[in-house]
Formats: sequence, structure tokens, C-alpha cells
Amino acid sequence: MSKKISRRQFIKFTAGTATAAGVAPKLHRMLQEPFVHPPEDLLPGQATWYASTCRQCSAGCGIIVRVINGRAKKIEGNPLYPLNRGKLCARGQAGLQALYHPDRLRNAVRQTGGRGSRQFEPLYWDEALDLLAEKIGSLSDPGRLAVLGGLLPDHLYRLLSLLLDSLGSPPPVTFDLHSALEGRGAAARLAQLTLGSAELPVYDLEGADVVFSFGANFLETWMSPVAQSLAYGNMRQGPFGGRGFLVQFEPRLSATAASADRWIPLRPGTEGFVALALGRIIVEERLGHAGSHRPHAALYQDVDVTEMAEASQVPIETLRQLAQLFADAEHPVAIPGGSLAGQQNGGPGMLAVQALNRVVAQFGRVGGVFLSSPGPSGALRRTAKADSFSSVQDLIGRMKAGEVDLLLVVGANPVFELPSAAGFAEAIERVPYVVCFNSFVDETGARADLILPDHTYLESWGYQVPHPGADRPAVSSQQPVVRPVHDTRASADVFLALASRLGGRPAEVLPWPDEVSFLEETVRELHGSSLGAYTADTPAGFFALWRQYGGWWSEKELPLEPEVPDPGAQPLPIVPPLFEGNQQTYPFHLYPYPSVALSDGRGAALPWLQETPDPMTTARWGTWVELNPEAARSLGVEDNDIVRVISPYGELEAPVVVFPGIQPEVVAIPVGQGHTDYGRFAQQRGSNPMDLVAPVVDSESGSLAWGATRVRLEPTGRKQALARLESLDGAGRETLG
Amino acid sequence: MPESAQPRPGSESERSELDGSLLLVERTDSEINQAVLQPMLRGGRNFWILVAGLGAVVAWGLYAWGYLVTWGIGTTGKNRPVYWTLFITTFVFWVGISHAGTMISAVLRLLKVDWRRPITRGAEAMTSFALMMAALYPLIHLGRVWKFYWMIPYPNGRFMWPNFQSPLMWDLVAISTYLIGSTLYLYLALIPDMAMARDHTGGWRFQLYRALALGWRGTEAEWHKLHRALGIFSVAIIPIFLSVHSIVSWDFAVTIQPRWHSTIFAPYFVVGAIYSGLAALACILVIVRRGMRLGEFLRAEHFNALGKLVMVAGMLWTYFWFAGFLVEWYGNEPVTRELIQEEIAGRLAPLFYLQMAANLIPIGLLAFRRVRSTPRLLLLAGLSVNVGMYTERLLIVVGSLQRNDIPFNWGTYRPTWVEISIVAMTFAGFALLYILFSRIVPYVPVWEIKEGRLRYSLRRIGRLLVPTAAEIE
Amino acid sequence: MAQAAKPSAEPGRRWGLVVDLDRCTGCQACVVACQAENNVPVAGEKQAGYGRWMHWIIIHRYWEGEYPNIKARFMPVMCQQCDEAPCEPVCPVFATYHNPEGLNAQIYNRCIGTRFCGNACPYKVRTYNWFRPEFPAPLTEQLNPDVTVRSRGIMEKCTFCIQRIRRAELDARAQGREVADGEIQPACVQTCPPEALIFGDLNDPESRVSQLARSRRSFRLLEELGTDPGVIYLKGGETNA
Amino acid sequence: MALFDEGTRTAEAIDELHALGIPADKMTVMSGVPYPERALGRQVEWLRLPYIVVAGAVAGLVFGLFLAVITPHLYRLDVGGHPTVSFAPAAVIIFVFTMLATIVSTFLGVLWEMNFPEFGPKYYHEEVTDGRLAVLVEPPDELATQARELLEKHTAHPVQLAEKKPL
Repeated sequence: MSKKISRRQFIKFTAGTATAAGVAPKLHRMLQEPFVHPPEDLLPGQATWYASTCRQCSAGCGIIVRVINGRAKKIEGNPLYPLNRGKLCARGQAGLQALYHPDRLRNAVRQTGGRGSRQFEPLYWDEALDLLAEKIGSLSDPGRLAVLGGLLPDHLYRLLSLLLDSLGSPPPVTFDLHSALEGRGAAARLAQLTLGSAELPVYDLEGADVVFSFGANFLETWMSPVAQSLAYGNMRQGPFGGRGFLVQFEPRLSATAASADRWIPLRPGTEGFVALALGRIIVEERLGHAGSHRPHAALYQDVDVTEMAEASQVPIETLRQLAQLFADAEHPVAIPGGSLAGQQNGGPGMLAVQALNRVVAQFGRVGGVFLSSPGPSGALRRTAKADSFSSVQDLIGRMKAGEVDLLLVVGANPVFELPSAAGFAEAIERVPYVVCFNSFVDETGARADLILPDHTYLESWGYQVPHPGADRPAVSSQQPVVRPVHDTRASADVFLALASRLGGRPAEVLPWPDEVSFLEETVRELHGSSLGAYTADTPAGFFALWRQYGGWWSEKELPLEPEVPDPGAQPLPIVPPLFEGNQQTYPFHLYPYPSVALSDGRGAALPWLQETPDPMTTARWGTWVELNPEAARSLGVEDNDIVRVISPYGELEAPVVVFPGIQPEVVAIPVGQGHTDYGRFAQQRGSNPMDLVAPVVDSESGSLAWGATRVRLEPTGRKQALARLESLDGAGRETLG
Repeated sequence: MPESAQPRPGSESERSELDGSLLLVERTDSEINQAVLQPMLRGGRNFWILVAGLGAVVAWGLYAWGYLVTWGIGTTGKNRPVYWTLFITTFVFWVGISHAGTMISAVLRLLKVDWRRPITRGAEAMTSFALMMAALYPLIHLGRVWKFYWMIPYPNGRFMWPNFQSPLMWDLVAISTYLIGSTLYLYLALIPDMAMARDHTGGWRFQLYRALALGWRGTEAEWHKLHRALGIFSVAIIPIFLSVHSIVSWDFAVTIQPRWHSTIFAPYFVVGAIYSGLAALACILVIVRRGMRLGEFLRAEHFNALGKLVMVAGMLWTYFWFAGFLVEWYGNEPVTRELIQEEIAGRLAPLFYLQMAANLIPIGLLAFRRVRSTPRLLLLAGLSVNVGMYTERLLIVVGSLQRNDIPFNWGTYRPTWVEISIVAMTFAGFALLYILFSRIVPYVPVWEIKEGRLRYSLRRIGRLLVPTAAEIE
Repeated sequence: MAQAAKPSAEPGRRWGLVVDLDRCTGCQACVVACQAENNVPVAGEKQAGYGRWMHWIIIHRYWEGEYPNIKARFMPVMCQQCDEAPCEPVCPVFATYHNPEGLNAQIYNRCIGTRFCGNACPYKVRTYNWFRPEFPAPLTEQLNPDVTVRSRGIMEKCTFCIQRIRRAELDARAQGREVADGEIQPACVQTCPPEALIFGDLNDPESRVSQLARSRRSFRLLEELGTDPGVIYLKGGETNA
Repeated sequence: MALFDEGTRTAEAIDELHALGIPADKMTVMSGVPYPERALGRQVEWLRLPYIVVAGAVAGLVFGLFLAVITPHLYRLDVGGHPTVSFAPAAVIIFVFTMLATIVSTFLGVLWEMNFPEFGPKYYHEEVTDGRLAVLVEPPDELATQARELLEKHTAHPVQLAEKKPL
């Protein structure tokens, strides 16, 4: 390298002159690696890359993991996988720290000092399995066994369902806050209603030239953020030329709204009204070029634009402009997002947004709404679906009534994630025996009798069908990239072992010795498919390739046009939002939102994510309350003043962030902090807005209406400096004008 | 020696006010020796209490330094973007203080100003000790102090060489040079007094003075050579003294940090250094005079003259400050404007007004002879100047760094106990060194006093006619 | 400009990074990717809140206007790899210097921690190890062996993932070919979901970065200071056309 | 050796000793105060000090040049688009090293000229630092008595045979 040459020149040059002066380095020293070399010039060893699947959220991106000397060093997106094409978000990158977290459970433990004592005693796995088998065996009635799952890997969900079915127990109930906040359940129901399939649709951002996003923070946490970001990038400076126009409708200016060309602030729960008004204007004024609007006239017959504008506080003029913009576009698309689903009128609201796509006839068209091709169907398609909050409430009711004797919590943290007013923490006290399968002692684990820690996803097997999917059929594979770091055990293996221990019907239904053989059998159905990007002669060969590639997918794009059921001439419902709490006593709307870094709180254990600034407030390591400057002024508070936020269901304290991008009646609090357990980086940090949320649901889909609570604020007079990246003195200016 | 005592020191006008001036003239050389030596030998209880107190502060500061080295620079209040704080501020302050010694002994020696005689040694000692304290800071503020020798250019197996383009390298060599130069200067002028002390003491002191006197006998040839050497020193050390603070100022001025990137910084810093150094010297003289009862050597005339110098330096400082400020204000560049706004009406305002008041009021006060020649008032004025100049450096170093071109990256600095302890350590360390020095080394340069007196006393020396004392060198 | 004195005496490369602000969504993926790739320590709440976070790349967020007509914009800022880097000449021990590929290199084991470079940098993208970085076991296993873990008292900053550049160069040389455009991807570029970051050789007129650098939208941060950064921003809100 | 109280009489005594024929290099005058050159009627010695100083300064200049101009090429690393060596930084370094060498050579030069340090026994009297002037005469034997008388005439103190004292 050039430096070496210059060093040699140096020797020649100095031989005569400088040696005499005693300044030349001695020649024998030349063998030493001089300190002028940056250490980055030295590259030790070769790395191995393993393909697998990210499980930090439900999107299911393909990843490749860099492994050196048996240690995972870095997670990157799988460049071949059609969903995320080599890209990965912050949470996906940080998965490494879940693997190597210092506070992970290292073995199976039993809580000895009573629940909540956090005194644990290690247990051999055999003992633990015997104990569990005995608990199941001694149930008076298999119906008294309940399983609550979180974001379950598809194969585990299937195994669990089979096991519970064979035992005669009710099927697993699943709930995770992330899915609730993005309105997964409501979206599935909307898809069923409007697209004729419960598959989550793909909104073709890349092909769209005007995107109206109603509360979908699709660049942060909503659905499949990496795939959507990729599409967004191409929409902006796309390969097709032109630059798409993005309008974001939501009460708080999210990072997605920051990337949008226009942010339309509105009152919570009125997104649907805006969509209705836009539709009415388009239909009434015969805007655009999508053909006749006559079939849609009936949809909007009851809509009064002025009323809608008043309710949402979006000026009519703005609505007109936007309607024009949307209707005139070549490829407009409207996205019903998560903040709609978090209202008691979520269903009608989302319906109103989806109707806009119908009005401009964008189903199955470029820049419109698609479904992913299912590819080979069968066992693989039987994926885990998030259950509605109502079914969780049913479970809580059963637990409270003493109808549950044994509760298994698999990959979920309901004590933290459910609104505390839903009463899960009280209900769990009524269950005689609780078994938890999480790899950390989290809030639910602290209330369990037995914890059988699962592997982290980097140590375990599985597969995932992404939903919403990519532009083609795809299934990603998951395989261990390192040997398990601790004496943990895959929950799937635990259930298989349990089945064989229980004998009888469970053992018949679950005959596999371990999860790998179960997977091999499941994956075999893809082997014969003609769509695949690779072929193999034998099932074993296919299984090897499947692991190497990180999954299976079709070679070419296969966008699927939805078969839209005829809506009939039924007018769209106009349902005003309902809020818990009296407007006089509780003047503000509470708007909890998933943190970009911590999502619903599962990222809070990872120091990288804790240190990652929130894109909008640049705060981290804490919880804050976002207030419009006007609201802050009227309350007499400023940045870093601690306020007490009180809802009819609870209260919390957190410092204020004066946030110019929020509707003045709205108080936004990020979800994710407020852990009492869950490792050293998460616990005793910030507060959990779910303590404030009313346990109410969207009447149609039964999903949690997390945005339907009113609160009031009280200044406490105390201060707490938030760890912000930004200098508050700089006041958000780019330059000093 | 009554016959040698005819003319009186000082000009006619001033003499009338001088108390004790006659005393000195009537003293014999031997009495002068004793007057200087006796206070050195008195070690009262208060003295030892003072030494113990200062020693304790130094020890605490050393502990803080150890803590800093053990845990890292994070134990100070520095952050991004305020990478330099109290350490560099105090560094600049001490380097500034060190400028008075050279000013007094070299510049005034060259200008043949006679009132400098009794205070030269005190001033030179101040230079050396202040520089020693200053020289600690580049070490203290290093993130890896144990690697400081990597800045020294010597052939090594690491194949490393320092970057002579870095102002820190200039700092290193200039401060070493100044420290070496001023210490040698101090010592050279000390040799005859060491011989004097040798001749009048016993025990360990005798051994010490004997070693330091190097065998001085006071032969004509020795005096002659000493004079020549001191002459050369005086000439040579003045450019060094000018360069040192210029280089310190370039530590700041070479960056493109707004308010640092200024061409006036070098002379501005030099003048500021002289201002604070002379003021500090005045304070120290007042204190030492009282503490060591040297009233008959350090008299009102000296304070008066020193006070005038301080006043002139203060006026110059004001001029340079204004010249810099005006241009910055006029330029109206965004960050500079923001910083000036911060100073005038923002969060830095208390410091800014403290700086201005503490620097400007003494100038006005020192215009009165009464203030100049009353030790207590002079002390007050001198202290005020030093508070002002410290604040000035604080504003330059910390104040400017808190703002930069990108408002997103601004920052605020809060000092920690570690920094404050270490800063206190150097103040205590300086005082301690100075006190010990004054007990070991004749604080008043006896031979220079005698020389001065001789010059005044002899109209005809040998065969030579000497017209006026002031012209002799 | 001291053009003749440029280190790239050999007709070398000049690595450059293009940041398309129109694509950037502020999602922080690059921030974590960089932290993972370069063993950047976590500062913790107290230190991070006091301006002592260690990220080599941060995303600035700027506000424009007032509610309801308010806009926020993101700007990822990392070491700008200036050609006329103000941070370089001030270092007394050459811990930061200009390498032949136009990179502003930081040699950690030479650094003695004067923090002068930090003061000289107008972008304030250099971070300092205020304390000894802590990786409670077994988090040490996550450390990238290609990158040093810096001790306390040392300045560090974005290197354009020089270890990845070297890796690609070595691979290319082993295969007897030139490094292809787009083959080298620093961790941030690799992961950026909306593909807002593009890396390549600015001296190669055909490379994607130099094409984008010539775009109408391109500008450099604090251009008026004359530091000649190797990071080129593309303005948001408009098309290239 | 004779001790005098003040300069005028000393000068007279020295003049007379000269007249007596005692060469200047056989007389040494010691005083606690520097007397102006020639004040005691003696010749001024020629000094090498200025040459030493100039030599030192030149050496410093050369060393500074070497450090500032040559070594950067030897250990070449480029910084900030600056040339490897440029005038301004080099000037600072060269200047400071020149001054350093000047100072140090002055100090060492003067010590060398004075033959310091020299701790051995020498002719000396402690009252010199108390203001007396000592005249040490090493007369040739034939002039010894005359010199002694001459000295006794001028001084109030007894003329002694000089003793060597360890200094």
C-alpha cells in the first residue's frame, strides 16, 4: 500500500541525512506495525453469513447474519428476499442485543418466593417438563387450560393449535400491542369486507403518484415498514421518474408525516369523516377521470361536507384541493392506517378510506391496492392471526371467574401490553398456575410460577409467511445462526416433548421428535412448486437451499388483483367517535403511539434501541408527553416540565416535549417504556401510557380502541431533563436566519 | 557607611510621601541582607497553617486528577460540542499571569526603569510558577495523559512524529521555551543573592545556597559576565514572551469556530495577559509585603508605578477588545450575532457584565494615585482585574463553544467537582510554591537593590563621573 | 486551494456518500446499523442527555413553519470526510489525517485526546470517549472484530466503514478485478430502507454518486466554509429533472 | 587581601597598585554589588559570550528548520489540504527553537565563561556580600611588602593573608 512505499522511500531518503542527526527510526524497528496505520486496515478472519428471518415485529423481513467464530456479529437484510431486499430497520438491526443481552434467562426457573417475589430457582429441563406435564395432566377439565400468545412464529402457532386441539382445550388467544397499535385485526376485517379476503393488502406506494395516508405511519411501525420505506423511496425519486405526492392525515405529525408533502392535522377519530368528505366532493363534482361516479353516489348520499369539515377541523377549501388532487392523479391510493383502528368508530372510518380507492378505481391497478399471491397453499398458509382485544377480554373474564387453572404465556407480555384497566394483572392472580415461555423475566414472567425460556429468534427454527406480503409469493425461513448462548429451549420443542410425555392423542397428533423434522415436513410442500426461484432434486436438498436462501419465493412478480365484492348501494356509515372521559374534566385526547425504536415496548430491553433517538422529538431513554405549543402555553409548562396525565383509568407522570406538530387538543405519549421488569436497560424507566387507556373496543372488529381515551394534565412543578439529541437552544432551526 | 548615603532615592516629588524610604538609605548592606533574610527564617504558626491549608487543597486536587485519569474525561463537565472548558480557561489564565514577570524584569530592565528593582524577583518567580501551573493543564486535559510524550519529537519504534502544523505543538514548544527561559532568567539573577545567603546562613540552608551559588565570589569579571548575560536574556525573552500568548491565542484562532476565528486574537491575548499578569503581580506584592514585612523594600512608589502600568494595560485591553467586538458585531454573521446576543442579553449576560465591570472599573480606579499607592485598594483593583480576565477567558473558551454553525448541535456546559478541584489545586499550588519560594530564596533581589542604591549614591565612582543614576546600566 | 498538495497524488479514488434527503424518512436504521458495525458504545440516559452520545451518524430534525402549516425535515449527518478538513491540521500527533482515498482517517491508537479536532470540526460530528465503553457480558460477543473498541479518552467518528472498503478491495484484488461501483456499502448505506444513501467513488465520472453529485439538487453542508466535503446532499421536495 | 568599605578608595588603591607595577591579572576585586565597568579602574575583559549566543541561535535555527521543514517530509502525512510544509507553521516552530537555543546557550555560555559551577576552595571573604570590597593581590615576591603597605594605607581593615575558603 501507498503508506508502505512512502516508508521505504523514507528509509532511503533518511539513510544519509537523518541518521546522522539521530532522528531516523532504526531499521530493525521497521518490522513493527507502525501506529500510523489505522486499525481498520487489519481485517481478521472470514465471516460466515446465515440467512434467517427477523422477528422483531410481525413484518417478517429476511435477514442475513454475519457470524465469526460462532458468534453473531451483525444482522443485515437479506438482499435476495423480495420483501425487504437487503434492507432492515433499526429494530431489526438491534436483534443481536436480544441474543447477547446480559439479563436473559439462562435456564428454566421456578419462582420460589411466591409470584412477584422475583426469587427464582434454576430447574433442570427434565424436571421442568415433568412439572408442566403433571400440571396439564392433573387438570380437571382440559377447558381450564388457556394459552395466551404474542407474536408467535407461524410454526409454533400451528404446533400449539394442534396440541391444544388434541387436548380438547380452547385454541390459543393471541395479543400483542404492536399489532393492536397498527390495527392489524381491524385491517384484516376491512380486507375481508372490501377485498373479499382476510389477507392484508399491499398498497402500491412505488407505483402511486398521490398517496393519501390516513394515520398509517408506514415508514415507522405500521405493517411492513422496511418494504414500505423501500417503496416510498422509489415513489419519491423513482425508477419511473416523477415524484409521488404524499398527504398524511393524522392528529400528530409522525415521522411519516414529516416525510409527507402535506400533513393535515385533524381531530382524533375524524379521519373517516375526512375520507367521506373527500369522496363526496369527488363524486358530487365529478372530479377525475376514473369514469362514471354514478355507482358511488349512493355511498355518499348521507355525507354533508360542511359537517365533516367542522367535525374534523379541516377547512373545506383544503378538502376541495385535496379531492381535486386525488381524483386528478393517475395512480392515487388511500391507505387506512392504524390510528383509525384505534378508535371506537375504527371500522366505519377504515371503510370510508377504502371507499376512496373504490371511487378512483384503484383496486388491482398500478399504484393501487393489491393482494399478495398466496403461492402454494396448505399448512404454510395457516398463519398466526392477531386476535381481537375482545377475545382477550373474554379470556380475562374467564380467568377472573376462576375458570382457568393453568395459563401458558408464550411470547407475550400481557401485563405490560394490555391496558391496565383491562385487569389482566388482577386476573392472573386468580389463576393457580402460570407458565411463561419468554426469554426475559418481563412483567408477566415476574407473575409466573414457572419460566421455560425460549431461544431468541437467532437461535431458533421457523418460517414465516409475511403479511402483508411482497409483490410475489414468499415464505422466509428461519434457522439458528449460532448455537444457543444459554441453556434455553425452543418452545416448539418443549411442546413436542410435552406431547410425547402426555402420550395419547397429543402424541399421535404431534409425532415429530423435534421442531426441525416438523419444519422439514411442512416445507416439503414448497418443494414441488414450479414458481420457486431455485429448484432441488431431493427434499433434503430443497431444505438445504431453503435455509441458504433464507426462504422460498417466486422468481417473478405475481401481484394479485382482489376480487372485490359488490358493496351494493348501501351508504357508507357515518359514526362519530366516542371517547372515554368527560370533555369538561378531561379536555385532551390521549394519543399513544408506538415508538420507532422500541415499538410496543419489546425493544426497551435493548440498549441500542434505548439510545436511538425518536425521529421527531430526538428524545430517548424515557417517556415524554407531546403537547402543542399553544396547549403548553395555556397550561403554563415548557420543555422538560413534568406533568401528571390523568385519565379516568389511571395516571402517569412524564416530562413535556413542546411539539409543534400536534393537534392542540391532543396529547401524544410514546408507548414502550414504563417497564418494571425486563432487564437492566428497560426497568424503572419512563412510564407506560397503557396505564391510562380505557379498555374499549371498536365495535365492529373488536380491536382495542387505544385512542379513545380523554385525559387532563396537571403541572407538577418539577423538571426532568430528557435525553434529547437535539439542542433545545437551537429551537429546531436548520440555520440561523 | 554614612558617607555613601548622601542622595536620596526616588524623585523629589515622590519622596515626600514615602514612608521608611530614609530607613533603607541609612541601612548598611549588612542590615539590608538581614532585613531580607530574617523574614525568610521566621516560620510562624500562621505560616505553617497556611502551608498546610494550601497543601490540603493541592492534595485534594491531585486526588481529583487521579479520579479524572482513572475514570476518564467524562468526570468533567465537558460534552459535545463544548470539548474545552475550565482547564483550557485556566491554562490561558495562568499563561497570562506569567507574562507580568517578563514584562517587569525584561522590558523594564531594557528600559532602565529603576523602580522595578525590588519587585523583579517576585515577578520572575510568578512567571515561573504560573507557567508551571499552566503547563499542567495541557496534560490534565488530555484524554490519555499517559501518552503525552507522543507529542515529543524523538525517533521511536511507533514510527510516530508530531504534527508541527498543530497549534498544540507550537504551544508545547513555546511554553517549554518560556518556562525554561524564565526559570533560567530567574536563576541567573539569583546567583549573587545565593552567595549572599550562603555567607549568612548555616545548616541545610547553607548547603542549599552553597550549591545554588555555584561558587560565586563577586569578582569583577563575574559581575561583568552576569550583566552581559542578563542583558542578552532581557532582549531574547521579550519575543518569546510575545510569541507565547500569541500561540495560545492561535489555539483558538486557527479553528473556524465562530468568535474564535479572529486575527486580532494574538495581540488581544498578549495585552490581556499583561493586564491580568501585572494586576496579579500587584496583588501578590501587596500580600507578600504584608506577610513577610517587606514594607521597607516594597514601597508606595513601586505600587504607584505598577498601578500605572496596570492602568495602561487595561486601557490597551479595552481598545483591543473593542476593536475585535466592533468588527464581529458589524459583520453580523449569524452565529457570531447569536453569541453576542447571548452575551449581551442571553444566558451569558451575567458573565459578560461581570467581565466588563471587573475589567473596566479598575482602570478608572487606578487613575487615582491614592488607589495606586494604597496597598489595600490596589489589591482590590488587582483582584477585580483577575476576576474579569478569568471571566473573559471563560467566555471565549466555553461561551463560544456552546454555539456553532448548526443549531442542532449546540450545547450547554456545567462544571463538575473534578474540574473545580483541579482548578483550585493550581491556584493553591501556585500560592504554595510561591510561599515556599519566598521562604527559601531572598524575595527581594538584594544585589539589584544595592546596585540601584549605589547608582544613586555615587556621583563619582572611582575615576568615572556618573551624571545621573537613571542612565546607568 | 492547495490542489497540488492533495494527498491523492496517485490518480486515486475519492470516496463519497450521497444522501438523498427526498428519500430519507428519518427512520434511524442507519444509526443502529452504524452502531452495530463500528462497535459504537451506548452512552446511557444521563450521558446521552448531556450531549455525550457516541453515534457516528445522527439524524437532524428541523422544523419549518408553525402549526398547522408546519413541516419537519430530516438530515442525516455523519463525518463529512472533507478534503480541506479543518480537524486534521490541528491534531498534534497526526491522529487524524487525510488518506490517499480522500478519507479523513482517524487513527485511534495515536490519539491522545486533546479534543482539538472536535472543536475545529464545524459539523460537530466527532464523538469522544468520555468514559471507558461498557459492554456487559455477553454483549461483548456482538463486537465486530474488524473494528477496534476504542478506549476512554479517544476521539472517534464515521470512517465510511473503512473496514468494508478494505474488505471489498481485498476481495476484488484477490479476484483480479477492480472494485465495482456500488460494491462497497458502508453499514448505513447497506441498510437504509428507502435507499437514501449511496456510496461510491466521486473521482469516477461514471459512478452513481458522481452522477448524483452533479444533480441540480445537490448541495453540501456548510458549503460556504470551503471544507469540500465528501458527503453530498440532494435536496428534498423536488425531482432531479 | 584587603577589604574596603567603598569604591572610591578601592579604585585609588588599585590605581596605585598598578603604578607599583602589579599587573591587572594579579589583582582580583570582589564586591557584593556590581560596579559599573571601568569604575574601579580596571580593564574590561573580552567576552566570548556573544559568539556563543549567536552560535547557539544558529544551531537552534537549524534544528528548528530540520524539525519544521525536513521531518514532515520524512514522516509524511497529509492534513486538511495543507502542503506538507508551509511557511506559517514552520516559521513559528523555527522561531521558537531559535529563541530556545539562544536562551539556553546564553545560560550555558555564561556559566562556562565563569567556570561555574566551581565549588572548590577559593580566596574569598564573607564580608564581601555585606558591602565590603575585597581586593586580592597576588604580587610578585619583590613587591609584596610594598603592596601590603599600600593597601593598609587605604583601608580601615587589616590586610590579611588571603585564605582559601571552600565555596
